[in-house]
Amino acid sequence: MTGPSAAEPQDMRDMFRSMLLIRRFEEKASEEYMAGRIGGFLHLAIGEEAAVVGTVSAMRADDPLTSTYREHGQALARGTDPRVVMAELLGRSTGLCGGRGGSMHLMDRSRSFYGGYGIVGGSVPLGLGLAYAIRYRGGDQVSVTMFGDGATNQGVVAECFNMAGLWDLPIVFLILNNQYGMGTSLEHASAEEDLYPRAEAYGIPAWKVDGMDVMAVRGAVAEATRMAREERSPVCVELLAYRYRGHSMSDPDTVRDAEEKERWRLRDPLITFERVLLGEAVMTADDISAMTAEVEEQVEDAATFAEQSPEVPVGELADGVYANPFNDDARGGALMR
Amino acid sequence: MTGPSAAEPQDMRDMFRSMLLIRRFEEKASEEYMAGRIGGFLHLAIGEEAAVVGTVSAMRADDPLTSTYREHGQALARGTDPRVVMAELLGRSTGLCGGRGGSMHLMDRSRSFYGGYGIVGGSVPLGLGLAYAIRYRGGDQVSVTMFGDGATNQGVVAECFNMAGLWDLPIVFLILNNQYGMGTSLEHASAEEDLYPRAEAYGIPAWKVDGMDVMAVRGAVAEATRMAREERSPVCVELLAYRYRGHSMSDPDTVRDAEEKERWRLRDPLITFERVLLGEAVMTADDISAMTAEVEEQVEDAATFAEQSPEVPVGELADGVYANPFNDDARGGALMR
Amino acid sequence: MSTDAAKPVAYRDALNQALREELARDPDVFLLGEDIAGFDGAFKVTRGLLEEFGPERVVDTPITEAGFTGLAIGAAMTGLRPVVEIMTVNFAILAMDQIVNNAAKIHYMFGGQVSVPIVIRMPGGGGHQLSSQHSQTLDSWFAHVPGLKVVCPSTPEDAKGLLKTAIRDDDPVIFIENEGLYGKKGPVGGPDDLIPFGQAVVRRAGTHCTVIAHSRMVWVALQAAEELAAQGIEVEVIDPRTFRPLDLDTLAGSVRRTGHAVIVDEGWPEYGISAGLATHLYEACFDWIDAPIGRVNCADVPMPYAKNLEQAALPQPADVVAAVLANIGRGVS
Amino acid sequence: MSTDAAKPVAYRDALNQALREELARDPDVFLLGEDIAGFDGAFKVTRGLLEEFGPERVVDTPITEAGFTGLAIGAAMTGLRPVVEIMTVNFAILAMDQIVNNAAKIHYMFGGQVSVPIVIRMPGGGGHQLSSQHSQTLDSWFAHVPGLKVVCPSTPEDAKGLLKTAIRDDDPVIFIENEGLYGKKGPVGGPDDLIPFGQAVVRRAGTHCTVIAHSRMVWVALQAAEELAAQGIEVEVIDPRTFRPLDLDTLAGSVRRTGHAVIVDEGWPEYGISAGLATHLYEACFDWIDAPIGRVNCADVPMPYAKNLEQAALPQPADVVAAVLANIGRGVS
Ligand SMILES: Cc1ncc(C[n+]2csc(CCOP(=O)(O)OP(=O)(O)O)c2C)c(N)n1
Ligand SMILES: Cc1ncc(C[n+]2csc(CCOP(=O)(O)OP(=O)(O)O)c2C)c(N)n1
Ligand SMILES: [Mg+2]
Ligand SMILES: [Mg+2]
Repeated sequence: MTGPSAAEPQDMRDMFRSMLLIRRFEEKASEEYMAGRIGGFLHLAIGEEAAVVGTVSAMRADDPLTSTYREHGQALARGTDPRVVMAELLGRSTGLCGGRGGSMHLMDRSRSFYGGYGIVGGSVPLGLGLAYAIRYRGGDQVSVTMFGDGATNQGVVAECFNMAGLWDLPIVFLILNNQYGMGTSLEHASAEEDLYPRAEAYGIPAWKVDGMDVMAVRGAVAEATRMAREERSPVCVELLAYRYRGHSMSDPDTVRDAEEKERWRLRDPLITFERVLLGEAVMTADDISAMTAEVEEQVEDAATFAEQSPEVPVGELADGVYANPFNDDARGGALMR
Repeated sequence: MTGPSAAEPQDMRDMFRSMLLIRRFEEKASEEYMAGRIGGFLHLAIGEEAAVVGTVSAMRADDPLTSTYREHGQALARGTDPRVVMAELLGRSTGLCGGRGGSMHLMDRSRSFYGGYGIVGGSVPLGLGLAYAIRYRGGDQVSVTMFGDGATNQGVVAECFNMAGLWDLPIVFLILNNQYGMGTSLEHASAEEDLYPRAEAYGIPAWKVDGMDVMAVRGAVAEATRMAREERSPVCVELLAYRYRGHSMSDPDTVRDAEEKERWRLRDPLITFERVLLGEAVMTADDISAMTAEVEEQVEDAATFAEQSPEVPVGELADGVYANPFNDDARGGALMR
Repeated sequence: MSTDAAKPVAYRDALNQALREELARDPDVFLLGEDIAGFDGAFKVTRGLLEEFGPERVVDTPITEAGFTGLAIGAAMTGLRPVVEIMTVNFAILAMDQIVNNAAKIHYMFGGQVSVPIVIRMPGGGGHQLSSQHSQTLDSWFAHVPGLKVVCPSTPEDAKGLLKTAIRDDDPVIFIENEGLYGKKGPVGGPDDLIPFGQAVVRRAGTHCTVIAHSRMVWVALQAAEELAAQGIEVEVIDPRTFRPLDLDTLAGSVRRTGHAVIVDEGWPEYGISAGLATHLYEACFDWIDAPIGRVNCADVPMPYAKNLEQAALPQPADVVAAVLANIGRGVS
Repeated sequence: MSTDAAKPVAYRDALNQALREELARDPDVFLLGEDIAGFDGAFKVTRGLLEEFGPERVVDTPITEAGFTGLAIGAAMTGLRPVVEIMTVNFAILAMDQIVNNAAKIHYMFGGQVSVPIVIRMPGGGGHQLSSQHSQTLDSWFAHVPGLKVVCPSTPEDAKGLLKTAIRDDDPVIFIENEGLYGKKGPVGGPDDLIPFGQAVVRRAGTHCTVIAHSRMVWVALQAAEELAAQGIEVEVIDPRTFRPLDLDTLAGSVRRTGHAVIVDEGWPEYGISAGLATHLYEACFDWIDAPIGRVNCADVPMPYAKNLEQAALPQPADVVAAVLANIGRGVS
């Protein structure tokens, strides 16, 4: 295989680094949250690094990506500086979105990462619109939109399957099936265990992949983006995965049973991929230690940067509501109280 | 076959009468509309009588039915007096809904016809709720909800497929595929020509039937309601049909091509069923003439009744907004201007 | 101004001109909606545009308001300028999540990295016996939400000039037409006549009372003004045209002069446009007004089907006349 | 009143009591929503109810707000009394079509043949750094619509008593809680203590100015009242509790006595609750009020994430103090 899916040793090392960075970054974010420096919801993707990194590694840098609120990994995998991601989580003026978005709403347009969104299912039509724009402009990019098993039950996702199939839009629907939507299991929310056939009903090629195996994910997404790019067909890939933490930091995660969690822990994507790297002699144990140390330092630096960054000036509250602003209120424009 | 689908000669005569009544009633309604006595939208189901009557004839009288705005036929087939239906179309106080609903919003709760609704797709969850209520109460009725090919693209319909499959609700989803949503053909609106596989993706048994053949419709709906009633499984049946008039009276119907219309005219469900009745000697030509005359008289009587009915007193405008009303406004309660 | 400007043009055709001109001017503009291409639109606003610009730029969608509105928002994030037609505001309720949670928020919540230069056109209003699910006026729902711009043209000239401005604006614009206005004729501007947002216009000058009305209600107010003039009462009819931004100065200026105000609004009376405007005027003109501001609204009921009930529910010129007379302290003559 | 009535109970538990009691009382009552059964609800309002009443009466739904709200409306048409939990008002936008086009219309448009005895519970409000898609207060959208009843409890007692009334009411009731109130403790009534709709309550008596606040803003207003009292200013804090129906008499009665009013509303300022209330008060108390009614609202912006910005956007006691002082003509001390 050639193209982005052919994994050279260097690609594999980069992927591992990316997974490590996500893991360590989110562990650090969790500490920052416990320390009260991060507010709101903090949704960790720990356990889902293979799904995220496998996907991003198979995309072209100019392929637009959209995601849910569980998207720190997407930003990091796309190459956004961990400093500005962490600063956003802390709501600082140096943050990726100037402190307006927070954990759920990261966007790095310069890297074609078109954002994380908080309404379940609500980002999928945006991803479709990015695909629409590609076709409209005659580009050869592919829009990749990631969403959860729970989101797949939102009607708007079915609407998007239909439009994608109808208009042959260059989009990959990536269902990150971690088997739970908050505390509700797939089995309690979905009529069928397999979700990808929902896309097939609209003539969209679709299949399911082990989302804990980064190379399998990369391979599947590479094939999916190839089909979307070259055959101008929408594609749907379901990644079966598991999150190790609760839904968000405020979820004590008492619903899922311990035995189940343990079983999936054994398939930790970092551990299994490390095994592959060692087994295929892509990295040595020393390489891994060194890389881990580097990543940890990078994360510490990001946290320090964020913590030391200034708050957003309160006077800027009403700035940026409009791209073409107006001031129509005698008592002070948009900042009317 | 026993039960409602085993068509005795008397059943067949009743079905034919019902189809005739719908046809003549709607032709008369069209005249009333042209005369300016009916306002708003008037959606005729002329051409779709087999779908409507075949469905209703296979249902038990206590099986709840829901429909779209194109629902005169459903009310008539369920046995509602044509007089009060016509009076509703004319917005009179004797109308089925007291002149509040009009053509798009007929309901006859006494016959378990739970209404026609104007928001495309919006009635399907209501039909599901009726099924939910049946199961909740331990009843053995089956909810039948009819909607169009166009409606099938609304996300909420997919949401309902999922819940029906998840909870094994006693519902029959009847897609009345007349191949157009207003001026947009199925081909321009749907990724795939077949719509019923969308339900299959949720584990719902589904199939497609000739919607111009009243006996075929009756057979399919009988089997579908049987499965829903006895096997506690949701079912989806797609009826392929055609409407002979424009989308509503205000549509000049210039989009669909004449040759196509002609082709479907040859399959006029009244003509083809008449042929069956004569061929199987269920009715003679004289019987049919006599029945036609009776139906015509019934329709004329309905129109006369409606035209002679009083208008709704304007003073009643604000009555019936709430089942448990309140009057909280110094200037006259709900009728605040 | 083009030489055609004097020729009266129907509101629907004025919109059509705006769309045609902007499609021709900017290849990033495209149209999306149910039945807008082959069928020319439910109200025939897009007539002929498919032939002229082709199916890539004038696109029929499935009946899927949330999905195609969201799609257009996504496309707009890349700088395209989709103009979405939602058949009526009643169906826009299905797209409200996309409009409010996405379109209105994206520029702000991502720190300005992208804007959403989308226009969402739709008619509101009643009067055609379409009953309760098809006759709503929900202007205030949109006007409530920061991040949106809200435009409600009442004349062909405004329909054209404001739509052109909306298409060139970089923010999401909710462009609310009225089913009762599509046939209304009047002069229109040329290809370069843009009408800025945030400028109210005086439709008729007067001194006894200010009557504020928008969209179809402007015509109801003007008819009432004629009737009042016959009684020697001269009202000033002002059309705010846009609610975000709102030209409060012009409205308040007039009310300060007349000392009296009546608001005519096709929407429901509670927590809607009329209350929002009245509050601004009370705040801006507290020491000037001589009587509580009159409000003429749709009756606070789901719209009934029967013609007589519907007419009773909707604001009529006689209601405006009565409200003005009550406001300036004279009984109904 | 039960003997437990004196024991302080958290708002979330007061709601839980109401649900438990009504589930026990009436077999037609059932609960439906995302994560309400196994997970006890996102805000733990339904804790323990699955165990007590079983999965037929406490039902976890897929994430599909439009679908399950519509389902509940359909079930309600047969006389069942579903109580739907929508996780927050931000997601209710997805169900708005079902709520407004179906629930609010069905009784009227079918000539009274069926009613829709559904309760749709949801919290609104901000203050937890959830950013713009998760911090909205859309009370006015619902209150705008005839056919709905709209209830916004501010105390555990009201939460319980009003929810019980809502469940027994035959019309669709939108029951809007507040994310910031779930932990708030207070006394609650017993199983038979229903609180009728349409009765405002005086939370604190005073003479200098009437402060009208609902939901979480009641507590902001009461805190401001404390601070003002320290300066010798006694404000009367009134909580309307329900917006449909609205107890205008109580509100207007107070304003006529004090001659001054300030409205505190967590929603946006334009075309919202504060404007709707203010307009009613101007109309009812025109000759009594001595200054334009003050309004303290959420800033007219999508809610930002950063804590300092969010706090600046939301009404704070200091804002209320300033508004009252401005209203009664004294500078900030
Ligand atoms: C429309 C909507 N409903 C409910 C929620 C609350 N909510 C946030 S995340 C979530 C679960 C989503 O599950 P899934 O799609 O599987 O994604 P995951 O969190 O597992 O990554 C829910 C119900 C929401 N944000 N939006
Ligand atoms: C949500 C919504 N969008 C658009 C419309 C306008 N509209 C009314 S009927 C119709 C076509 C529906 O087609 P289909 O579902 O196939 O039913 P048919 O009219 O063919 O019976 C449309 C677009 C509507 N009523 N509701
Ligand atoms: Mg999940
Ligand atoms: Mg159709």
